[in-house]
This record gives sequence, C-alpha cells and structure tokens, in this order.
Amino acid sequence: MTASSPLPSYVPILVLGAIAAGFAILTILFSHLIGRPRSTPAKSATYECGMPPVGTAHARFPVKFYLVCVIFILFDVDAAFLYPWALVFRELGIFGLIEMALFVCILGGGFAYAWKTGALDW
Amino acid sequence: MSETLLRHALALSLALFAVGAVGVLLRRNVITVLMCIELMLNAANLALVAFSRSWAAVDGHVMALFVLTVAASEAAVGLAIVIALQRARDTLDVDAFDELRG
Amino acid sequence: MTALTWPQELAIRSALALTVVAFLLGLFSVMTYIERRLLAFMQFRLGPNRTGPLGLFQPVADGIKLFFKEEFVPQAANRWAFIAAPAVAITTALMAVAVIPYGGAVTMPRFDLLPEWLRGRPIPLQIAHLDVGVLYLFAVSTLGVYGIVLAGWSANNKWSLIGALRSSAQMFSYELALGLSWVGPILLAESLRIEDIVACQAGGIHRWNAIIQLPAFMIYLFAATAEVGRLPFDLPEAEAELVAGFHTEYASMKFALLQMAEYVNMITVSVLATDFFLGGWHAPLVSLQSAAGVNLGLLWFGGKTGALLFLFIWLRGTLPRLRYDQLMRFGWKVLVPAAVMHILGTAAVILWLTR
Amino acid sequence: MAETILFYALAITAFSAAFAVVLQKSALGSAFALIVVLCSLSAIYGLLGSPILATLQIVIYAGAVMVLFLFVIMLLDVRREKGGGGPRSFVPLALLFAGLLVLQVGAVLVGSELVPQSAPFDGSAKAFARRLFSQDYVYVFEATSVLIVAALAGALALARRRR
Repeated sequence: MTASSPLPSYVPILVLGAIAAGFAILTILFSHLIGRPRSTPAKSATYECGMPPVGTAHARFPVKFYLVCVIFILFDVDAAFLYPWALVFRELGIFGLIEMALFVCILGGGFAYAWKTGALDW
Repeated sequence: MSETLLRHALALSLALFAVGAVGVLLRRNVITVLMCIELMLNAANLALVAFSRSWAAVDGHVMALFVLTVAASEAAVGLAIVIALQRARDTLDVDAFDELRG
Repeated sequence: MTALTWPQELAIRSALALTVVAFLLGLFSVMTYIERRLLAFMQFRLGPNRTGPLGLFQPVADGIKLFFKEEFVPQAANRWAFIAAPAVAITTALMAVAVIPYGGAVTMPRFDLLPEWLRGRPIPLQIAHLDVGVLYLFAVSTLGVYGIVLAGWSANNKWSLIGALRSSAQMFSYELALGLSWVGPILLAESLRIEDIVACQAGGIHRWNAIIQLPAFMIYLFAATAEVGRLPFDLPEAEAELVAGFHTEYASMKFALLQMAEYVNMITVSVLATDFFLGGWHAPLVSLQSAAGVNLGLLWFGGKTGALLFLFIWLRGTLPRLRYDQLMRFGWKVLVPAAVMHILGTAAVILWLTR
Repeated sequence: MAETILFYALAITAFSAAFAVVLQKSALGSAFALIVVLCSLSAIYGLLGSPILATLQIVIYAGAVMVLFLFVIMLLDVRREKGGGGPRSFVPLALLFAGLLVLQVGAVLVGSELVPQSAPFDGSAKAFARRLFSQDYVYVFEATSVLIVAALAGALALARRRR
C-alpha cells in the first residue's frame, strides 16, 4: 500500500521525531521557567546519603562492563545478518540453512570461549 | 536522486574522509584517533552506497554491511588494546606507545 | 476513491503522530495511578484515594506538583549533558512507536465538517509504513541506552553512575534476546513489516505466534521485562541498594521525563507483544471479530495490550528482585543461546514442512 | 525538491559534526559529535534508497560501537588526559597531506562514471538480502563470522587483567 503513497515512507518518522523532541524541549524549558531555583551549597552537592561527598564519581569501574559490551557488539552483528536472512531463507532453501548454521556455529565457538574464560560470570 | 546530488554525496564522502585523516594525524589521544578511523570508514561506506545507487545494483550496500562488521570488530579489538596499554603505561598519548614490547 | 496528494498524506500522518503521542502520554499518567492502586490492593492497602473521586485526579496533582518543583542541577554535574539526558530518553522512547500498527484501519466518518477527501476514507492506524519496520524498532531500542548512560554519567554521582552502568549492561544484554525473539515471527511472515506479521496471524488463535512460536514468546516476555527494567529485573533502580539508580539526582520535570520514558517503553513492549505474538487486532475466533457489523479490532487490540500491562504490574506485586549476577547469567547463558537455537530450529521445521 | 533540501541539511550537519570530532578537546565530546555524524549518515543512506543500511548503521554503529566507545571513555576516565592536538609543527604537514589526499581521491571521484538514473533501482530489504546471501558472497559471509570470533577472542584476552 505504500507503493502508491505519494509520500516517502521515512517522512512520518521525521515528523514524529520532531514532535517528540519538541515535546521534550518544551517541557524542560517550561519547567525551567516556572520552577523556583533556590540553590544552596549543601543542596547542590552530590547526594551521598547526606554525608559530604568523597572524591569524584568518575573513577574507574570494572572492566567487566567492557567485556559484556564487546560480546554484545559481536552478537549484534550476528543479529544484523539474521534479519535479512530471515527474509529470504525460503528462497535459499537448504543451502541457506546450512550457510547460516555454519555462521552461527562459528560464532557459537566464540561464545563458548567467552563462557569458558568467565566473561559471562559476574 | 539526481546525478548532481550523487556527485555531492561523493564530495561529502571525500570531505569526511579528509577530516578523518587529519584527525588521525593530529590527535594524540588514542581513543580520538580510533574515532577518526571510524569516521574514515563511514566516509568509505557513503561512497559505496552512492555508487551502488548510481549503478542500480545492491552490491554496494552488501559491501557496506561488511565494512560495518569490520568496523565493529576493529573497535572491539582497538579499544581492548587501549585498555591494555593504559594499564601498562597509565597514559593515552599515542607517542607513549612507540615500542613493540609491552 | 481518489489517491491522496502529498500534503494531504502528510497532514494525516502528522495528525496520527500527534494523536499517538498524546495518547501515550495520557496513558502514562493513567498507568501511574492504576499501578499504584493495583499494587496497593495486592498489598492490602488502599493506595492514592484522596485527590478527587477514588483518587482519580492523583496523576493531575502529581503533574502540577512536578511542574512547580524546583529546577535543580547538581554543582558537580556536567550541565548540558545533565539537561539533555531526559530529552534523549523520552525522544528515543517516543520514536519507537512510529512503525507499530495499532489495530487495523479506522474509517473516517462522513461528517460535513471534514474536508471532502477525508470523508469515508479508511486510515491505517500506523504512523509510518517502513519497509524495515522490525529493524527500525531494534535500532531505536538500542539508542535507548544513551539516555541512561548520559543521565548516569553527567550527574557525577556514584549511585547514578553505578546505576547507569548496571542499567545499560542489562539493557543491551536483554536487547539481544529481544531482537532475536522477533526473528521467529519474521521467518513465518517473511517480511520486516510489522503489519505483515500481524496479517500472518489472522484466522484464529491457532495461528497466533504465541502458540506456534511459544519459546520465542517466552523469550520475548522475559527479555521485555528486563529491557524496561521492571521487577523482577529492576536492578537498575533497586531502591534499596542504589538509591534509585541513574536518576538519583533528578528532580522536577526532568525526573518526570525519565519516568515517562520508562512507562512509554513499557507500553511499547506490551503493544509489540500484542502485534508480534498475540495476533494484533485479530480475535481468537474469527466469529468474534465483529459484532453487529462493527469491527471490534481496536477493542481486541486494547484488551490484549491491557492484559499485558496488568501482567507487568502483577509481576511487580508478586516477585522478588534477582541478584545482578543471576540476571546477567540468565540473559547470556539461557536466553541468548535459546533464542538462536529456536531461530535455526524454526527455519529447519519450516523448510521441512514446505519441502 | 524537499529531498534536495534534506540532503544538504544532513550533509552540512554531518560535515560540521565531523569537524567537531577532530577539534573537540574532550574525548566524550568527540564521541557525541561522532554519534551525530553517524545518525546523519544513516539518514543520507535512507535518502539514497537503502532503508536497510540506514537502520543497520544505527543498530551496529550508533547502538553498539559508540556505546563501547563511551564505556571505554568512562572506564578510563579520559577527562584527566591533557593531550589535545599534536605539536604545532605537525599541523601544516598534516594539512598538506590531507590536501593531497583530497586532490587525489577527488580526481578519482570526479572522473568516476556515474550511470544516469534511468535504470530502476530496488533497494528494498528483500533485494538486499537476496544479494547478500547469493552464491557470490558465501565465502565473505562465512569469513565474517571468523573475523568476529577472532575479534571477540582478541578483545577478551587483551582486556582481561593478567594475573
């Protein structure tokens, strides 16, 4: 039904994006205008259960988060291939199934390595 | 998409590539250098997509997807190296990493 | 019926987009009330019942209060990032609804007030008919991480940062399972358009993906619950441990926007579950699709979505929170492998059946 | 017409954001500028008739790779680094090199043969998938998985703390 549509299919998305962003900006602006800023040093200090804050929050954090993000990226790429494959796998038939199964098995090897080295344990 | 627009898309790709290259040459922070490399890869992708459109063949898009994959792998390994080096040297300056021995 | 010109088409789409956004925000405020009431009943309390009849005006009161609250940026925060984070969160949350169909088409009534070209025209309740709808959803949901990371990092508060890190790691772990659970329905419909996936499930409950793709549906439910950070997967907030996680330092409307983004995400995943697995606007029995000549599609759609939203609240009222290591282990070692296996298995079965 | 305006708006955004990537003092600022570049490029892909690449660009780049960058920037607390631009003496050399590069690649691009837009172009997801999984790309496709696994193993081995 979009083939006959006179409008490119991405235009409504731009419209929605404009509406969403406009809503967010207007809300923040509006509340900024009517809110009453009465700041004190104690209030604008970092919240740390009422104690005076110690050090900066931008200290280093565990490399674990990096590892899980790496594994995510690589499987994200996997998903990026699975989606187009799902569209045409019937035309490809058994050839396509084997092709994808091989792909997934190789990735599975990497996954098993990550599992074994404990990158998935917290 | 007129031919002029395609030419201008190629020009944009060229400009992005040049900016990325200047960044790689000038910046000292390893992470920024990696980001500039990503910029160059993106410029190449834009050229691939524009040519694909001009030749009315999807092959350019397919190659662009493979470039995306390579970029993801590159970022994963590159940043892992950055982390490892940062541990060893406690700096992110590229010039500190001119030895092969870790 | 004559074809539309592009300004007319644009007008329809914009009106639709505005309606959907307004509806979502309205539903958000109603949901805050319903959730508090239902939770209270599950815990033998009354919940908010003072503002207006049955406490129905509670959301309005909350909204007014939040608007007049003090605008506040902590001194140590990165000012612009701190302000931008809620805007990013709500924008990405609202962008996701663009490609979702909401229950068939609505035929415009033949009022004289309406312009000629609008009278009696069926309007599909979907903002954008994108060729790559499902992939677009996946893309937008991955962008949701930015709002959280930005909010947590910019506040320069340890609670916020730990909350944001946990939250983002949880989000992309489960996003993967979420995205992979959609591949099953795509395999059946052979299309990335969500309207095609719904159309594929027409003709009764035995064709719903919740039945023939039961494992994918289960994976989707787990992953969606974790993705929107609801109990038992609400580790990002974990009031008792993390002082509300990445929005510790937020107040006033900025806090409201973050909260709104969470609720909009919850509504979105419920709507998506309806479209992907519960047959969208199709009735479980073909004979129940229309009554007295009126198509009940919207009613079925709303009923299924409402049931799923109730499920989320029910879970919150019933289950205890998981530990973070349990959460990550479940996501990576159970859901992701199961989803991949399920995809290959489904494909093999389909090929074998259509051989 | 609207398409043309949109294209130039996106192109200008992408280009100025690319400049910001290079010129920003803080790595975090560079990262956000790069995200803007990626998103506008994604929109340009959409204009060039490839919705699937536009979305995949967001999924892989903006959704995953840039999150990794942000994580590492936060992980290493890069804000402490003072390293801005290189030594001044480098700047002319780098600009000269970039100028040469522009000239050379520009010559190739300007001289390139653009087929007139008469041929019908099918950039739909299905056409893309058919080409991607055709016999021509089987080996590349499988090699991709090997590449991914190699990257995964390498990244895990490098980033784990040695004991």
